[in-house]
Amino acid sequence: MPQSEHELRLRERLGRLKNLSLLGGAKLSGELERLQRQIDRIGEEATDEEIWRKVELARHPERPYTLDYIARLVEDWFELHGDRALGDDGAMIAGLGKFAGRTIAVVGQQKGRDIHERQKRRFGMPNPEGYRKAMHVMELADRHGFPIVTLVDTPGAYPGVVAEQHGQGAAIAASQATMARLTVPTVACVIGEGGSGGAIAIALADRVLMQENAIYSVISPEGCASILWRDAGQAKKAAAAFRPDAIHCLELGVIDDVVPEPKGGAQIDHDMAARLLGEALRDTLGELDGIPGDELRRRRRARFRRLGVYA
Amino acid sequence: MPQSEHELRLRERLGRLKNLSLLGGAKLSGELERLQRQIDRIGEEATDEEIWRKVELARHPERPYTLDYIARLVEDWFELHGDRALGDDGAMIAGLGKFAGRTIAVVGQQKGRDIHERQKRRFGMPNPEGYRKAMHVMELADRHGFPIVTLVDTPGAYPGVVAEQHGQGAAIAASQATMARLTVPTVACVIGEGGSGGAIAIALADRVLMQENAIYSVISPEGCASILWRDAGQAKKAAAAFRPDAIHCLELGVIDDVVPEPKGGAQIDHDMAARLLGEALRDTLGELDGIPGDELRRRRRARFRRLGVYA
Amino acid sequence: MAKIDVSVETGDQPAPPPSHPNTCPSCHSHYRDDELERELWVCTQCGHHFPMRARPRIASLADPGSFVEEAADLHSEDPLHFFDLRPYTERLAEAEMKTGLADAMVIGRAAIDGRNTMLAVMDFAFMGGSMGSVVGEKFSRACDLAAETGTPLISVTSSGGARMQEGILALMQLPKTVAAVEDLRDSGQALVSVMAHPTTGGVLASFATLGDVLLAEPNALMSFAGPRVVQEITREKLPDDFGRAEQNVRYGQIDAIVPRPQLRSTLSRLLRLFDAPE
Amino acid sequence: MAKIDVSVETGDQPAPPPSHPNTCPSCHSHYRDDELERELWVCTQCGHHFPMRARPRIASLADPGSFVEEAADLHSEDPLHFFDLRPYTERLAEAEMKTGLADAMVIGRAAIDGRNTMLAVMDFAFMGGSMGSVVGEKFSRACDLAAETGTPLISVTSSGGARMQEGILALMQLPKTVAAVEDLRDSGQALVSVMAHPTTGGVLASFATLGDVLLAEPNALMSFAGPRVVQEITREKLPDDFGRAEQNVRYGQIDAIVPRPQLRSTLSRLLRLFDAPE
Ligand SMILES: [Zn+2]
Ligand SMILES: [Zn+2]
Repeated sequence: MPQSEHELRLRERLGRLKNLSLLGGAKLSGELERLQRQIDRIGEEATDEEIWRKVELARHPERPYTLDYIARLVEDWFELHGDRALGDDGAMIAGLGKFAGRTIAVVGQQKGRDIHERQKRRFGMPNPEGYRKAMHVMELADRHGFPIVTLVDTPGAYPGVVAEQHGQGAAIAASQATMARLTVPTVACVIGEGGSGGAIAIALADRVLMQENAIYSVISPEGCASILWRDAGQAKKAAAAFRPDAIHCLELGVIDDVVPEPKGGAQIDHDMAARLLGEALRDTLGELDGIPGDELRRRRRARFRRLGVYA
Repeated sequence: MPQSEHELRLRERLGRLKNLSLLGGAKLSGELERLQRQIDRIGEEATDEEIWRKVELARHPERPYTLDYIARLVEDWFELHGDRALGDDGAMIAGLGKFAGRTIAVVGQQKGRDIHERQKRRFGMPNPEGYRKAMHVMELADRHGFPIVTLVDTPGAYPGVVAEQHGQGAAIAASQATMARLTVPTVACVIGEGGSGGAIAIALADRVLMQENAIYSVISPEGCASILWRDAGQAKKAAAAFRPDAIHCLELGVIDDVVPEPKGGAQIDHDMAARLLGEALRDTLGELDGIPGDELRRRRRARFRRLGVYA
Repeated sequence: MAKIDVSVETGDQPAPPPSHPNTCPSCHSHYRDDELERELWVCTQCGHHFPMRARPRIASLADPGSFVEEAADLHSEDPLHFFDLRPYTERLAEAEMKTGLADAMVIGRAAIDGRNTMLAVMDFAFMGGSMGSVVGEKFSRACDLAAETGTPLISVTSSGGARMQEGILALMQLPKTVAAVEDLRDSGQALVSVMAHPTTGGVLASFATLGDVLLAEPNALMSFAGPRVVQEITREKLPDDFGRAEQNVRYGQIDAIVPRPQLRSTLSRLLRLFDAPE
Repeated sequence: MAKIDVSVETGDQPAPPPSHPNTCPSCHSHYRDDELERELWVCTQCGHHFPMRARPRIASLADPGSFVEEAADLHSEDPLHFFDLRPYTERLAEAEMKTGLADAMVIGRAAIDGRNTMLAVMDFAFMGGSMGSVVGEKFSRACDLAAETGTPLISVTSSGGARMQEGILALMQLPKTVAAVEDLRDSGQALVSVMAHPTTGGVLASFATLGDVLLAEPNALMSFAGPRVVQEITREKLPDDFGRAEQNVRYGQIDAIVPRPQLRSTLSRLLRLFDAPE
């Protein structure tokens, strides 16, 4: 594996920051550390087995979900409901709360834990109403200057007849467009499955993080396998081919940092997983403090417009 | 009837403009004429019989509807469809076209002429989808700097079970709010029935006009009568009590000008009715030319915030 | 084509009154005045929310002694010289006598758990909470005061719709209050809307649904057109919870239903979230 | 939980190909190549729209001699060293040989009836019109060129979705093209989106549905998830016109269906309305 372009960019930024470090305080040295950590991680390429293990962990039924993190990290949580048109989608959570001393909005897909809740949450697969609720709350946050944290955890948008009739594709596009217009700091973190369009709909953020054992992909391994080899059982082979793990996403510049999990995975210790996520979110939001809204927006768009490999 | 406050304001403005008239060109003398016409009209209070005749004319089945005016006044008409969520409401028309040499958006309720079309158009009573389509097109026009003309012709918003479920009240509020935010010139004209919330949803404009035989009211005469006297047959009496005619609306400052119709009513000569409406719209849009967008918005809100009588 | 779309109430009562106003229409429990008052007019047996007048509502929400009323003296005029069975002026005078209020809305500054806010509270007992010029003007001023003092605005609505007796000027209170909300919004301040039974017609179709957060009391009717009108026009059988808060939650129209005993703490939390000044 | 949501095409054909590509799958009329070309690949018997390649599409829309291609040389790399049944690089080379195109989108300046515009036209014959880095980059450049030259952008899409072989970078073309549309929008220029059969998955869920005006060709499939996936997951019987342009019109998702013979004049009218420079 050749040194990636993203790694080159990181090294260059590291070099620049090191020259500045005599001037900078704690915040700058924190960023130096983070960059060094990223570069180190890019070296650690995962084996096929490790990748598959991450797919399993990302989908682990005991893995903390959006509301588990909210319960541990957000004070004065007030959930908002409804798309103001059609319904209230249980697969998408949106609301306001206090985090690190200020009001933020949190938006994220929500999987269900028991059978009843799984149906209500549609396994974390939102309908257009869910994306429209997300947009509504993000616009509310934007008006009031509240930073936005999105937690991505979905196999994908719900592939239903009614979902299509109500404009699933357009809702996913509109949600991204809404995020591209925001003037408040935004941080997305993939906390489980970052499944395709259903995930990116709420992940066009200033910074994109991924938990250590989360996955982020254009298609599920099973979906990929059933197209390529006409056999969903070849999912492991497919996952190895497109590597949905965090290190690979970091290497490609798709994400900005990897959030550590408790040893063995987030499902083992929800409290510690939340603490680690909370630290990462606080630090990342801190980096965005003080940047004017239109500059945030400019950089956010530029960040995504850089992605791709061509000659 | 004492001289109304609105009349006083008009007279004051007339006085001011007359002092300026040595400087002004054709545009200013046009406005002088218009103001004088308004003041003259306020004198002509309609009798109860005349008011009822206007109610009948406003609802005349041969009266020109929104699309009749568009066909006669707008070139390169391109109708836009759909609320991007649920449906396309035939009771609300929205689209782009060329008027007086520039692109404008036209939004208006549409009644049906034959039985089939009446059902499709729901007698000009929009569902929430209709108001959402209107908002969508008004926002599009705002982005592109296109002035907006709205043509109001509805007995009211559709009172249906599904309409309520999909947020009829909220859609009417949101449509007004959208208009209160626009930064392009907006002119509304009541061309038939200006029925209550269903009408005001698209009438929060910089200038509000009414055709000579249009009506504009908080409640239909029949609705009023059935509440007050438990007898819808008393509609004529109710109309006399709250006077929904254009002169009365002008006197109260609710509208800014009365648009003349062919003698006997617009139904007698669609072409001439359209020509007269076209002239009024062109002149009124002309008055708004060159006013910066945020100033337009400020004045528009102030215009509506003045309305009401209290001590 | 006879139809009513901003439903308009002319009577002074929410509906056919129950045998006794202190008897729960839902479970028929009977209460003494002081019992009901203590329980915020909520039936302790079944949770039914009785109508709550504006002043007790304010007392139940604001920190003791914090409420300072504004624009209390605004009175309606009679621009149409409106006369139905009785002159409008007579109806106004009677409503004032009965309620001790000059019109159907009370506005003022208040604090909730030490955080400053503006309140705009409607009273259904004043001509069915109908919105005429005074309600429109008071609500607009509440928006401006909130913007000037840098506090959120909390509105509590209870209204049959626009006040027919003021004719087209009553309709104009819709765009007027909408414009006021937009000015408030541009100032960066929040509007929290609490919809009590009933919030219908022109109030629902203007400021009440434009809040940053939309709350409702349990079972509150929140329809634009009244059930009777919808039934007459469509000839459809109406669902049992037609237009009720519960239906509105299900269809994504509002954020939450908040039972009255939890309203104060909910608003307190929202004031913290919207950074209302202490 | 096996599911696909950005439907991804790896083959080169829209579906099981008909017995002969010039036989109408709807009414079985058969055509010579030159007949089809003359009729813009529309069946004169039944109106069926055959797939239309990017270059003939451009020729059918642009004034003769007006088209100037941009970024023709952009080629995909193989960031994942992706290998399924065959290496991605081999698939790319084959697609290029077959289509004469470097990737699934052609962009450039053009004029329609004398008015300047940018065009971004997809070609389904290139790996199912799938969107990888090159399509994303070309579309983004088309947005910038439209903004710089002060002209609208017309996109004509035909795509099975994101290009799986580019993995997560293919998914990133969704936010990339969305960001480009937003930059275009801020410049004040219009995007007119024409969706030809099929416009699905990641292209539908990004730039294609963000146009100021949304047009579709008759019977074009415009679903986010493919019919097969929806069927498998929901076990529902799909409506006959599932995801088709006609359904999308009925549900308010698009402005109009425009048969191919009227497309040029429709776009010409829209360029006049959006004041495209002459
Ligand atoms: Zn009870
Ligand atoms: Zn055919």
